Amino acid sequence: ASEPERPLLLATTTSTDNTGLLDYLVPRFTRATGIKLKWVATGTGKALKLGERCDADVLMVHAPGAEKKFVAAGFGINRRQIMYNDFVLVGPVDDPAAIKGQTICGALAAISRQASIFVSRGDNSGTNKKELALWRECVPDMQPGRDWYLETGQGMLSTMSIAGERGGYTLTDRGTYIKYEANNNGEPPLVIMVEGGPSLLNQYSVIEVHPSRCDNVLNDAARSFGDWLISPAGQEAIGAFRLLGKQLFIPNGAGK
Amino acid sequence: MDFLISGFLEAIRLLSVGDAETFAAIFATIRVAGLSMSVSLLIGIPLGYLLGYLDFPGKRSLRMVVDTLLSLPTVFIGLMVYALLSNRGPLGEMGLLFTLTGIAIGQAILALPIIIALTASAVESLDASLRLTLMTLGASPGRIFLTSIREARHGLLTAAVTATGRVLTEVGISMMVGGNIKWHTRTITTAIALETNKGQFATGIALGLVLLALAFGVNLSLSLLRRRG
Amino acid sequence: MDFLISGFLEAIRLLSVGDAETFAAIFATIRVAGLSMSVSLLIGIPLGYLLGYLDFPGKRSLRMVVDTLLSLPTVFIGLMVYALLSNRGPLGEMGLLFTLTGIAIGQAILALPIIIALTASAVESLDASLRLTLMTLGASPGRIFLTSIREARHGLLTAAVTATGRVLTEVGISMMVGGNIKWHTRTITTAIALETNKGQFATGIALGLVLLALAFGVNLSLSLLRRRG
Amino acid sequence: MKEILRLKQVRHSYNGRTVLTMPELRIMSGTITGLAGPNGSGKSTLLKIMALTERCSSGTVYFNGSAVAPFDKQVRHRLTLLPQAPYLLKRTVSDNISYGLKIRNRTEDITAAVHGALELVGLDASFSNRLWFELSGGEARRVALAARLALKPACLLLDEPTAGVDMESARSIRRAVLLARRDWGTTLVIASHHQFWLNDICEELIYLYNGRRLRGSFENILLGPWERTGEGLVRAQLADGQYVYAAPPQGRENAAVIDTGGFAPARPQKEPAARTIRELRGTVTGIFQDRLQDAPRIHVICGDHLFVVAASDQFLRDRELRPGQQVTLAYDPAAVSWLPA
Amino acid sequence: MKEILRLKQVRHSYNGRTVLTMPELRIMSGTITGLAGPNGSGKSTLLKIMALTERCSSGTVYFNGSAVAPFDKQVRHRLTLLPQAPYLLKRTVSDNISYGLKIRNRTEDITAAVHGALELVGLDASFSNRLWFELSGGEARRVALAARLALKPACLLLDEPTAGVDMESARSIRRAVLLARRDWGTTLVIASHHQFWLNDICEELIYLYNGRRLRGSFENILLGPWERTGEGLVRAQLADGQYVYAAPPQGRENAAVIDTGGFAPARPQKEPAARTIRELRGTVTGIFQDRLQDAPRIHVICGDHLFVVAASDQFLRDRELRPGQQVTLAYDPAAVSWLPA
Ligand SMILES: Nc1ncnc2c1ncn2[C@@H]1O[C@H](COP(=O)(O)OP(=O)(O)OP(=O)(O)O)[C@@H](O)[C@H]1O
Ligand SMILES: Nc1ncnc2c1ncn2[C@@H]1O[C@H](COP(=O)(O)OP(=O)(O)OP(=O)(O)O)[C@@H](O)[C@H]1O
Ligand SMILES: [Mg+2]
Ligand SMILES: [Mg+2]
Repeated sequence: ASEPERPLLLATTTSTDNTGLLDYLVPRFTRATGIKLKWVATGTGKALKLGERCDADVLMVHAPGAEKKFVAAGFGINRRQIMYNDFVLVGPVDDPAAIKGQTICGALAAISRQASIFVSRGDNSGTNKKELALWRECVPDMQPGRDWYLETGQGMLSTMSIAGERGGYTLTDRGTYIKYEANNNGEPPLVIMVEGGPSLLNQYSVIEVHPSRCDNVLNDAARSFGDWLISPAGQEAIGAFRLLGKQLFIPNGAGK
Repeated sequence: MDFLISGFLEAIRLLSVGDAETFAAIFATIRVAGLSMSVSLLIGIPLGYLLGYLDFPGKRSLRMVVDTLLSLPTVFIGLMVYALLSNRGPLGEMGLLFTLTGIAIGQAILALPIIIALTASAVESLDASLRLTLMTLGASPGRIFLTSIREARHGLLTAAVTATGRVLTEVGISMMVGGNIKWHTRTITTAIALETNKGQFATGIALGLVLLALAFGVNLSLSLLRRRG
Repeated sequence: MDFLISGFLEAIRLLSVGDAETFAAIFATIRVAGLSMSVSLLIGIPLGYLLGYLDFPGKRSLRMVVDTLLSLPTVFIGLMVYALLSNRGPLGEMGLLFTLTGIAIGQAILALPIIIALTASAVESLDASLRLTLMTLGASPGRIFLTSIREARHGLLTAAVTATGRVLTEVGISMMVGGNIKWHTRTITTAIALETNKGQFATGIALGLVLLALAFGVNLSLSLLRRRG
Repeated sequence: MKEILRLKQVRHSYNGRTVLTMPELRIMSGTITGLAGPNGSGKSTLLKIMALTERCSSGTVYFNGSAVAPFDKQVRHRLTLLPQAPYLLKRTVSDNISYGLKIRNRTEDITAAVHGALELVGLDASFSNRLWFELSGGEARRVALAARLALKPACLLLDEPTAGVDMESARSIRRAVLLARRDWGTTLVIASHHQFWLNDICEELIYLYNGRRLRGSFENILLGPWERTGEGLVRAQLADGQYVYAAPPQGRENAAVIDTGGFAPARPQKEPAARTIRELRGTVTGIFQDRLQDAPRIHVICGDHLFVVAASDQFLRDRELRPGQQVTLAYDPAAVSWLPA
Repeated sequence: MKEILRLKQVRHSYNGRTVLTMPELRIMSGTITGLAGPNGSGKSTLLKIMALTERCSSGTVYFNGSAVAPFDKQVRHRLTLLPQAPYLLKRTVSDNISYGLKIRNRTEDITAAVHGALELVGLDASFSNRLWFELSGGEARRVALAARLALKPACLLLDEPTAGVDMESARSIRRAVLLARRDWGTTLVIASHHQFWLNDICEELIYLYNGRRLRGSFENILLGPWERTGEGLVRAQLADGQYVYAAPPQGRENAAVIDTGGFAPARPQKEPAARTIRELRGTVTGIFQDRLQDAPRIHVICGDHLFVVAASDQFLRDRELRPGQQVTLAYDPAAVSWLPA
């Protein structure tokens, strides 16, 4: 491959940036391949939009449905799964809807039945999409009431603090929750209510922006980034990443 | 450029169809900006007048402090007001977090330095003989204030318009203190930020145009006021 | 309130230790604000002067348009500049997306209405006999411009300070056009937004204080200028 | 003698109110022209139009024979006006005086020029470092005048140069004006309410009234209110109860004027006056030489109205005349003329 | 007669430069006091201190016997000043005139009060709807004066009320001032450079020079430059080459004054003049009645300097005197006095 004249540009979701994963991975990638990389961390929706408009070379996102559409529309190629973590349902310590330990569907049903406050990100992010899918699956006839179903349109941490202040439940990825816990000095107003189970998996993938649509993109380097992520070295690095001593992402690259 | 055009069409649609979410955001914006501007004008004009009118030691330094406060980042103000109003904060009892009133407090803090600095500047640019003339006509200090303000009305209007622009377009405070909660504390700017983050650029543009239309309405009314005065 | 205090301590630490990331953001902020302010002053002062000085039909409407543009939301400007600079946009070839120059273009658009409106207002509040006096002394229209600007220097300084405050504190444009890329286009405000998003409120406060310190430095230099003039 | 300034068919209005109507006006090079008339008669407006700082609503201004407009490059550096309310730049006195010189790139020896100009208006060189607000009213006015004199203009228009200026300085200004004309060939047009000062200095006097030029003398204007008398005359009462009579106006004119030459000493009572002749009693307050006409004038107060009376042969023969004395003036009401409304 | 205003040990300085030193000044109720003196002599400063719009650097101002300070409620509505450069509010003429009335809650029949005040300064009632900028210089000044007259103040201080005002209106203002004193008992202090107008109206004249009050006459000030002569005198040259002689000053004084009464007609040449007596030749330009002294004055121009000469018996005996005539004045250089520097 010819030496790229500019750094590779990655558009990614805030969670990979906020947790520090990229700060950890990117130097290793550069060391391994000699490719320099810059990233823009935004919501999944905007990251996909940047890819669609040829303003990024490669994407790292976690919204499988939207990703498939993106690829199907011809905006991207070579979508590859790289890792996952999981979602947890968190809520106030006093658990007003008494959902602790229930299945995810039971918990959501209880919340909607009792109109306990539920705080949604409402921002089309991967987490938001997951949450909406869960509601559709578990409570198909759910009518989001204006008083108990709050949409914040903000990032995960802000959404959690709003839930904390309001005494509501919310769905979050585990990584962000660990940060939240740490930010609150180990005494968080919200604690984990529901966790585990296949329906709470949070899958991250890498997608290359379609080189024939966008002649300016650095597809070779983008390909190398994806290759490295699913290579044993990359996968091992992901598995070794720790936030506050806890593992956040489970590598499952080269899966498909 | 595609999304600019579709944004424009979308703006017309949102306003003509009377889109409920949009109008909720418009009303929230008007209420919160109205509140914050009233408070900051009420406090800022007298303070700005004193800063421009009086001569006292340390005036120059005070002026510089005000000028520096023009650079208060909104997120910073948002954080401070959040710290005050949060359940764990000193004013948590009042339950103002995630309310329009809470946002207005932050916005008033944002607008205040603008009003003070521009009022002081407008008062300073008044003719030096105005004060002498009013004193000779028997005006009390309070009356001199009122009349000077009226003589400086064009400058003050500019101050108000500038501060209104600042308040209408700020995002940080509304996000942080208001929480951007749909139907409750979502203002036009937080909605724009959300839509943009979602990648809905056209809707973001549309909402931006809605905000500009709102600002135009405000300025139209102020301009009629200016014509009268 | 705890994070306010720790934020303050953190600010001192960041500045004294010479934290590399913080200083990168400070330099980015200075470069981009310097560029955008130079451009907007260079364009805005003459335009504002003409708006305040000339009498022409439609002046009032033009004034209102400028006033309305004071309410241009930063995200909106960000979107528009993005549309221009994006690889899919008309100026994509120039490769200005995710660069400081790109941000500066957007910030200049943000500052321009402020400079124009406040310059016009400062020029209007000049003594009516100034123009007559300069004409009688043989000044050309260009010279009248230069001298009027100098006579209105206090008002113009306020305009510059206000616009600088706006530019230093904006987030929307820097985020959208700059991309908040660490070491490259991360400015103090986008860093604050990021830290706040991460829940690192103390760091957010610290960076806010850093920005205020920067603004104070700018105003201190301007104030020395004001003293001289 | 060349014509330096000419106005042709000039009219000027503010918001539709016409305040100046000047079908023709010529100013000859090297002359000193006075401009007199009551407040609001259009003196300042006329000067501003001649100085090309205001564009007249209609008509043409010629400078050295060619039609000119505001900012005309030809004129800009040769003609200057001292406005009625001049503005001082927010700088030092010296900066104010040298401003025009710097514009003209006459930057050699600015200090000497500034000191010279200050001296012309009777101010000490120490004033040059004062700031604009560190001046008394009259000092500020004199600084503004100095800024014009420093330019040594070909044409200098002065709008009340002596208002608020002390007597000694008014004399300095007179000297400066005469010097400018002598040494630089400057043409001057000067508006002033200081009748003495103005008559003393100018060679021609233009009298404005309601925006129009009047010919003849104008010192004795009577404003009414007028009432009709049985004899087909109108009359206005003075403060001491006496009446001034006049033949009725043709239209709606309200202001009448008695020519300074229209008075004579009243005949001794035994000689019956012609039926038409009327008399006024008053006190002489002064006798002085009118420099412009080079003839003596007598000031007589009747009631509290001051009449200026040309000291005709008959009057001069009456050598008893001295200030404080009572006199009786005779005039013909038919000779009273009316001013355009 | 009660004392209404009193200044005691008043000094005022701007940035350390002392511009007024007034150990004692009393204004009696119901009097009209004139304030004269060259530009920068401190007239406006004195008026501003008396009007309590400026706090004097040291000393005390008493109003009706009690020490007062700016914004004193007692005084605020009873005393008013017409500043030298009054400001018109950006409203109509009527709003400007009624402003003070509204402050005082005298809101009954504002229109009549406005029209009355306009009439006092010789302006038509139609002016009341004009905007502040739709006025000529003299009209604006008269509006500002009307705004003060409308208040019917107990004490009215006027700083050059007639500057830029036409002669007819200056007479209206004189009438208005006299009426204010007669009808409202107003006490007046008036600064003016219109010597005639001022002498005509005031009962006492305070003459300021370099911030100090001078006693005696002051019309004939000579500014130098002075040079020493062999005879132990100093002399200053006039424009026509003549010299004025004086005994040398004690200190560094620069301005000398010859009393109006210090001149006599020169003796016929055959009679040798006393060794000390010097002579000046000049032209009589006028003979006037000085209202304040109620005595005649002769104006004589020597070079371009105007001397005001008290018409003593000797002068009056010389009945030949009339304007345009040459005269020779005699004076004693030892009697020339020096003004404080
Ligand atoms: N800007 C203006 N707008 C409207 N009317 C004006 C304006 N300036 C002057 N006028 C009017 O025009 C007329 C002439 O004014 P001008 O200033 O020429 O008079 P003037 O002879 O100079 O008087 P003065 O002796 O008081 O200076 C007056 O009636 C005045 O009221
Ligand atoms: N604001 C000021 N700052 C500094 N010096 C001043 C200020 N105002 C006046 N002066 C000075 O104070 C002295 C007295 O000024 P003042 O205005 O009292 O004089 P005046 O007698 O009214 O003169 P005029 O006849 O010119 O009006 C002058 O030397 C003047 O230069
Ligand atoms: Mg005039
Ligand atoms: Mg004065």
